[in-house]
Amino acid sequence: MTYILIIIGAIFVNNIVLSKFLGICPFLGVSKKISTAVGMTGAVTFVMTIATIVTWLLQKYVLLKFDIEYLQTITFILVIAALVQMVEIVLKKVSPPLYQALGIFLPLITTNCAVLGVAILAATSKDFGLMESTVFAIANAIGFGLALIIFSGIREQLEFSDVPEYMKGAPLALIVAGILALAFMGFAALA
Amino acid sequence: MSKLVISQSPHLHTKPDVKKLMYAVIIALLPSLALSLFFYGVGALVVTAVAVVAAVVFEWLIVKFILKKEPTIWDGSAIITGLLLAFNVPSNLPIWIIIVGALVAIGVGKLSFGGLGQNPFNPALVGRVFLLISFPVQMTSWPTPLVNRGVYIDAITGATPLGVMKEGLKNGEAMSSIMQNIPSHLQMFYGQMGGSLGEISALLLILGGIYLLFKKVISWHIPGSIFITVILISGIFWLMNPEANADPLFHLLTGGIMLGAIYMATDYSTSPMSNSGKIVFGVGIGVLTMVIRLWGAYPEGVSFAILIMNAFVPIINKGFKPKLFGAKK
Amino acid sequence: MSKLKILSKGFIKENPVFVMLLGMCPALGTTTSAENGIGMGLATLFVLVMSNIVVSLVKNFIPDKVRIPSYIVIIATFVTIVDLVLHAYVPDLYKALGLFIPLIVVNCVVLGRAEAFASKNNVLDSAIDGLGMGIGFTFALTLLGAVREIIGSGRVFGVNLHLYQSDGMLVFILAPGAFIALGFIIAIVNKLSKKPAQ
Amino acid sequence: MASKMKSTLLTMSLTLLLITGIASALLAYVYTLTKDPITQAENQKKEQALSLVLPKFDNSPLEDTVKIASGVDTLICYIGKNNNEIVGIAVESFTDEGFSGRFSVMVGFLPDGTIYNTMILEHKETPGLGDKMENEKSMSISGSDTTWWSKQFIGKKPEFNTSESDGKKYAEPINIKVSKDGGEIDAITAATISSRAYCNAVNRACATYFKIGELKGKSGGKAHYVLILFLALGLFIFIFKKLNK
Amino acid sequence: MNIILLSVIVLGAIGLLGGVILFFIAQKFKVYEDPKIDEVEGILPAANCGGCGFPGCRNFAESCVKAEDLGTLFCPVGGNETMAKVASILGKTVEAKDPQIAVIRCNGTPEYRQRTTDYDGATTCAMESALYSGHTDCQYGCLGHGDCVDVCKFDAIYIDEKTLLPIVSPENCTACGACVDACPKDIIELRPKGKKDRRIFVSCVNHDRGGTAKKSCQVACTGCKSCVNVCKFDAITIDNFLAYINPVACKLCRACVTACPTNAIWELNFPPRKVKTDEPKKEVPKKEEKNEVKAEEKTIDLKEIAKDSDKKEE
Amino acid sequence: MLKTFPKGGVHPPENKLSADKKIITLGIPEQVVIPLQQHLGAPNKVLVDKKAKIKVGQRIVEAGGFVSANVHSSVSGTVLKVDEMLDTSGYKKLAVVIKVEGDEWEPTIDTTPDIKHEITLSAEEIVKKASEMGIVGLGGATFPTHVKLSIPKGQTCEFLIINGVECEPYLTSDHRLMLEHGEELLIGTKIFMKALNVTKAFIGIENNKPDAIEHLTNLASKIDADIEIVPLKVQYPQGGEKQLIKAITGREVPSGGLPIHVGVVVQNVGTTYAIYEAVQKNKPLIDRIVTLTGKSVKNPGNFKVRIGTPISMLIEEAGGLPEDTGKIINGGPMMGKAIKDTEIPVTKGTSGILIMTQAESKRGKIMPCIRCTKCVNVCPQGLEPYLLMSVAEKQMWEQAEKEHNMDCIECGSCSFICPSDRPLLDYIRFGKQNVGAMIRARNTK
Ligand SMILES: Cc1cc2nc3c(=O)[nH]c(=O)nc-3n(C[C@H](O)[C@H](O)[C@H](O)COP(=O)(O)O)c2cc1C
Ligand SMILES: Cc1cc2nc3c(=O)[nH]c(=O)nc-3n(C[C@H](O)[C@H](O)[C@H](O)COP(=O)(O)O)c2cc1C
Ligand SMILES: Cc1cc2nc3c(=O)[nH]c(=O)nc-3n(C[C@H](O)[C@H](O)[C@H](O)COP(=O)(O)O)c2cc1C
Ligand SMILES: Cc1cc2nc3c(=O)[nH]c(=O)nc-3n(C[C@H](O)[C@H](O)[C@H](O)CO)c2cc1C
Ligand code: SF4
Ligand code: SF4
Ligand code: SF4
Ligand code: SF4
Ligand code: FES
Repeated sequence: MTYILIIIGAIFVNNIVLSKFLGICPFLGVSKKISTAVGMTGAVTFVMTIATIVTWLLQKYVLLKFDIEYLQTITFILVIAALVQMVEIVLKKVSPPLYQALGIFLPLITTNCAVLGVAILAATSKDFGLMESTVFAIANAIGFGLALIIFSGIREQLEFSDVPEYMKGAPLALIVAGILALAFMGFAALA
Repeated sequence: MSKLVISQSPHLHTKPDVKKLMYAVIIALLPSLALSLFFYGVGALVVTAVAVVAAVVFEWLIVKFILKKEPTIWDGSAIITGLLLAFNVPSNLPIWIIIVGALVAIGVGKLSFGGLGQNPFNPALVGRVFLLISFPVQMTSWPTPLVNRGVYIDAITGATPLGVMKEGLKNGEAMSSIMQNIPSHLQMFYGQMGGSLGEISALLLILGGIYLLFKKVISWHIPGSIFITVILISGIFWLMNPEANADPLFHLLTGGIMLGAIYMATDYSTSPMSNSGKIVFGVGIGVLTMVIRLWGAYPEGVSFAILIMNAFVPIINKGFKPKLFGAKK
Repeated sequence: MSKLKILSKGFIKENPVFVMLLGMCPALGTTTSAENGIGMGLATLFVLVMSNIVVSLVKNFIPDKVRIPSYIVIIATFVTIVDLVLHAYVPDLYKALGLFIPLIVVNCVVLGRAEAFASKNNVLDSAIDGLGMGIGFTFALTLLGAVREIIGSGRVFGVNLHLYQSDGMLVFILAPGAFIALGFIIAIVNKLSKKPAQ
Repeated sequence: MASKMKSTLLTMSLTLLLITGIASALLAYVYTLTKDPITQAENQKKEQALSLVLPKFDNSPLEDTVKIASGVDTLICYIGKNNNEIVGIAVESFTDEGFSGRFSVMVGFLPDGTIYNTMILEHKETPGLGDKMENEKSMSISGSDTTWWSKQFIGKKPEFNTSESDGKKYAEPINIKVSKDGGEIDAITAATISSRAYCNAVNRACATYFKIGELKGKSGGKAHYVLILFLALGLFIFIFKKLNK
Repeated sequence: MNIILLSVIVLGAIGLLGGVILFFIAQKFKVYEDPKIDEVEGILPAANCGGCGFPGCRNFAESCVKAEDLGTLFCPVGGNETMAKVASILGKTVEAKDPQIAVIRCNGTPEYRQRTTDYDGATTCAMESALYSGHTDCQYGCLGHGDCVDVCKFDAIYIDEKTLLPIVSPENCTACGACVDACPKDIIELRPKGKKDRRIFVSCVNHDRGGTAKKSCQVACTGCKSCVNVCKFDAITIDNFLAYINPVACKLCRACVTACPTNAIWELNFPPRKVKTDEPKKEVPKKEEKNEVKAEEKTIDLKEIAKDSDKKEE
Repeated sequence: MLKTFPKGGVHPPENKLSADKKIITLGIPEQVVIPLQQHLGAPNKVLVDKKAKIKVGQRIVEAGGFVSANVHSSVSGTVLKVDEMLDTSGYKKLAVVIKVEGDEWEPTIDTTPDIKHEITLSAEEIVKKASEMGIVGLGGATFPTHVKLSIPKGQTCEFLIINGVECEPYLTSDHRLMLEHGEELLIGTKIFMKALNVTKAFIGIENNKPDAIEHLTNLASKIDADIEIVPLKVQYPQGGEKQLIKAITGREVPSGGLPIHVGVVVQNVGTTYAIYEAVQKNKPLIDRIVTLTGKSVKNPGNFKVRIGTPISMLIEEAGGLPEDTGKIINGGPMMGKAIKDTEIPVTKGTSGILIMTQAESKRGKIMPCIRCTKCVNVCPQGLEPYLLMSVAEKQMWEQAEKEHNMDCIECGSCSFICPSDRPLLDYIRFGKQNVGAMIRARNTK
């Protein structure tokens, strides 16, 4: 598998949010402003990449070695939780503005299924070595970011429009996501 | 003397209102519609009529009974949505599917967002792509022009030139042999080929486009940049290997490029505000269309390309502003 | 709060999917049919109840800083149990739910309830809360699954309703339909739940 | 101290240790309980497939396998026997040319090389489109009813055009192709991609199957030997399992 | 058994490792934050209304913790109770402040104040007043588009349909002052709630000379000094043809209310007077010419409406 | 190709109904109301008391600072009162009310009709004169002219541009002035050139006034100064000074900058005539030319009016207030201000009075923005009006500032063109006020 295919596949064809349904909570929650969306993308990229690398190593050198693959879920999530908390602590110190902007959503990365989902997908894929997994993780993070940023742009614009009362917020966000998913189906079979 | 009115300047306003702009678009589309009626017969008539009526009726019902606002059907935008939806489907599409398409276009694509001008995605295309993915069989069987004009659903069908090409290339055929199964460029130019009922005649669509340009309803930026991008990309591939790639003119004349570029990418609500933004938007549509045509699963990608670029419009609007007078360099 | 209230609030008023917008991923990803919806709902319900019980049991012994990791381990344990059991005894459902079973771990509903309710209430209330939320979640998933299945293929729970002559509206089985269907369901829930207040 | 533990290094690590310890112990216990049912469940589908694509057999082909390399791929072949006589060989084949993702098919051959039957093991094609080639509903795998699609393959005998085989990964039979490509198989409407992919997987199986034939021809005795060995092994395992229960 | 042991060891090791690493990172990247900030923030009403003059409750909490003394800091929403709690956390003292409430100082209903032009523009007070003095001849009066209503976070103010003037509901108003800032005509004032919620104030801000004022609005304060003359407590001053009642000096004797010839002075929450019991609190403008009788009749309903709304306030 | 500014602009129907009506000198009213503040800048001090007797041209209000302007009495008579009177701002402001008695002028003023060609005053004296005589810009902004003539240190003026564009529909006062007082105008131009120490001046005139272009070109050729008449394309807002400078010199006044930053000073033709009168005839700014027009007006025309004359008198002169009047506008239809009452006085800034019928005064129904980009395309300042409006509606002032709403010149092209009849400029103004206040608060901090 070439890296290009992994990248195109993860970003466009099987976009993690729009076609795999992972990470919907932050997608709906942190997408009201472009600036926070960008911050969130950064945080997710960071956590997702490191988490995938660590869990891949864990899977290969511990779980598979001792034949205790069934502990996958629990070890992976532990690793991710610890990572997120680390990022949170470090960010609070290093960049307080970013910390404030991401606010409650940093801990939410723990409960962002995208991170765990990608880690599991990468670790269980037969064709992925460490390098492929890393690329896969980054590409998925970019796919997540792309969806999130496009989406936040649309939501910022919708702020100015006269949306029907009951459609405000989540319903409309979901419909926009639906139409986006519809549009992204055009990429079918590209990779 | 009654009470004086006090309001802010300016105290003058232009005549052309929203309605006039919309009706100009409808007028520009009429020649193409007439040609479709000639080529496809009753099918085109039924499909267009159903789409337009359904779009207008849904708009009226939803605005009146669900949104509880003043009905807005006479501004003409729903008519355009219906018309363009019809233009984007084969002329043998069953009535109930068209009605579903109109409901999705108006209900999901437009009124969910608050109606005229608020929708980020082109309603007609939302309806069209929704149908394409829901009913791939019905949406991809194209009646052959000039045959069986009296028949609606059971018209004889064939493939579009793009479909023939994609199929042929997949089987490793050479371009020159594929071209024998495809109408000549001249036929494609005036519109005798398989396809959605309104997209076939480049000639009439361009004429309508010139009318709109002349009336200042649209500007050249979006269609122009789409055409140039498509020509450039297809040209490069064609020059590299003319046996495995179609020529630029073929790409320009087939499929929905003309309809999409002139009438759908230019939709006000869903395109960027600045001229530079419009050009970026057009280039994006051109590139995505060609990517899907060359490598994707679908033979044609204009609809998807426009929808995807619609999604980028708010970001384009942020990044590409008109040049500020006296901007500091 | 009466036990009944704790139990019933998750159904509509604080429905995790429709109102609190939590656990959207499984809600969208596993509801290609009503059956799958129920399956996912029940799996989550089990995890919710069990983890709520355990969290409220051990809440006092856990230092604050490792609260979240500890809760996650507890939840992950139950998720893995569900995973193993489904794999062993209901392999078809296991296949259909796929990745989303391990992802129950990160379902915001589960951790959310552990954090917001179980870590502050007694065991019985926590169990009831988990049950209520779980039922609400299951209800939401089943409803969404049923809607998608009916519109998408004209069937529900494997019964052909003969809505369509041939195929249904494929979109609803696919990703875009999931989003759109859930969007409209939430809009309707909004409308219904806000009416009496006015 | 009354309600909450203080966060010190000691309490923190101790709590985590304790919780993970208990959790893992519990899990390991559940795992041991479910281990066998899981393998059984895993094999169930293959067993079903084998009984569909092979004529009646009395051995356990799951334990009676050979791995055959054909071109770049190595496929597993399951050997079905009745009264110790080979009644058919099932090849577990796959393709990556489906609409989305990998797509694996079990193809059963009679000893004379005609296809006995085919069955999909796993696919990710679009529900409602690509999955029509499977039985009406993807979930219920009841071996009996076969769709018109897979019926098309029954009794086909792959015909090779030997001159064309070079340059490809494996030799492609010329008749097992969708009619659009000049073969004898009618594609499913609007799912030509999936139909092609299916044919592709079957083709790969054919190529592999005929490799077995070649092997046989070259060193038949040894192969026989191997087969007997496998048989013995299978029997051994079978008895062992029975006893264990 | 083996697998159980193995699992315990592996997972335990991961857990332990994670815990230790986290602990050290937490130590290394520690950010000191006064825990009192969180404590104070917890007490505050979390309305984030800005009534205290800070962008949000947390900022206010920070300043409270930093401040030497709490003299200048006050959360109008939480009131004295909250400030007392804040003070006790911080070990500081606060003085109790008189609870305040917003009052509307315009009395000009459409009947008293004719519309003289048609305003055709955005229906916000700020935009109308930026364009011109307003659609009546009183350039000080309420424009009635409800900018004050829009900014109130507590649903404490609404526009009465008949009088087209805003009304404050005392049970909701927190005296955050948002409406005071929002009103382009400076009509709204924060005044002490008064004993038993009783308040007397001049419901007009018209600075025009008496005649001009009266011409533009029948119930305008003309600066005639009648009230000053009857007030025994020197609570009323007149500046620029407009009377102002100092709420501290005012002893709520109500003498001025009856003395005002244009009924510009309002009393709220008083029991009905003995003499003119059921009559509304003020007479209709007395010095009207005969042909204005119709207006008087209308006036009476209006008074009742005004009274009703007073009741609503209670 | 005629010169014009590069981007945006509209072309509303010109309706120059009074273009060939000669300037008529209007009689003196019985009472005048002279507002204290008739300029942009610091507030003034009154110099006269109630009952004071005054002459025409007597200074009655003193400038309250450097950026401020004196006001002189336009009539002779007795001061009735100094009181708050409604003026064109729509608010009551302090004004001197004078009862007219006779027409007795200050003796220093040269009231003869002769044209005085020789410029005897030095540059400094000219500036001082402009300040003394209360000259302010008559092109609309009423900015004190002496301030504009005092070039700050470190900056030099290279060109003078006289603004004879008069791009507002209906208005013709500048047009008539150029035709009837061309000679004085050129002398005024020379005075400005002397004061600013420049050798090159342009007079920009829109191409819809070919008679004025021809007339002035003729006169200029006979004069010993480098004054070039530049015909310009008819395009609103050609008269906006930034647009005019760009059209004539190709220079772009930087965002937030002044014309002098590109070495240009712009003066209106009315101001130029006023400076001629001030410098050569010692006459303060006490009257001006006002166009009274409107489709329903019986005799639209151009009138020379004393400052302080009630508008009602002008209206009477033009045939009375039409029955179906819906709106009275002080100024042109694009930038003018609707007024509340016909008793409002003519001030230095009144270039025209436009009377609109009820049908014309109604604004269209506001529809949602259809994002047609017309407003963006017509904005001469390169702004995005639709966005500025939305941002102002949501009161997002920081973002409004970021979107450069302070660069809006309030030309109204956007509101004019909008097919959805959106009140774009209303909201942009609102935004400018708030952002302006925000900036001021920030600067004083
Ligand atoms: C959402 C979606 C899913 C699709 N899934 C499949 C599929 O599973 N299998 C397939 O062969 N083609 C699939 N297609 C591809 C189209 O149906 C394509 O037009 C078709 O394969 C071409 O076949 P035809 O030549 O029979 O029309 C899918 C298309 C869409 C839009
Ligand atoms: C705040 C302010 C300061 C100004 N300062 C100067 C100045 O220092 N020098 C100058 O020549 N003009 C100055 N001007 C005048 C402007 O250049 C311009 O001529 C005036 O605002 C009228 O232009 P308008 O009618 O296009 O708005 C100033 C204007 C304003 C509003
Ligand atoms: C949109 C707009 C249009 C203007 N049109 C004219 C005009 O037609 N004629 C004119 O003399 N000034 C016009 N002005 C005023 C000029 O910008 C500038 O203030 C004036 O020419 C400076 O001269 P003054 O100080 O003598 O008034 C306009 C201003 C704006 C903002
Ligand atoms: C130039 C022009 C192009 C338009 N194109 C479309 C279109 O492609 N699809 C559509 O639904 N409506 C179109 N409309 C109508 C209208 O703008 C559309 O329904 C809006 O998106 C509704 O908000 C068009 C209108 C104009 C003026
Ligand atoms: S009425 Fe005014 S002071 Fe009272 S709460 Fe509302 S905004 Fe604040
Ligand atoms: S009180 Fe002020 S803000 Fe409120 S409606 Fe009246 S004018 Fe507007
Ligand atoms: S935004 Fe300002 S400068 Fe631009 S067109 Fe509108 S009024 Fe003119
Ligand atoms: S001109 Fe009007 S409708 Fe068009 S973009 Fe501007 S505001 Fe919107
Ligand atoms: S359920 Fe997926 S992110 Fe919340």
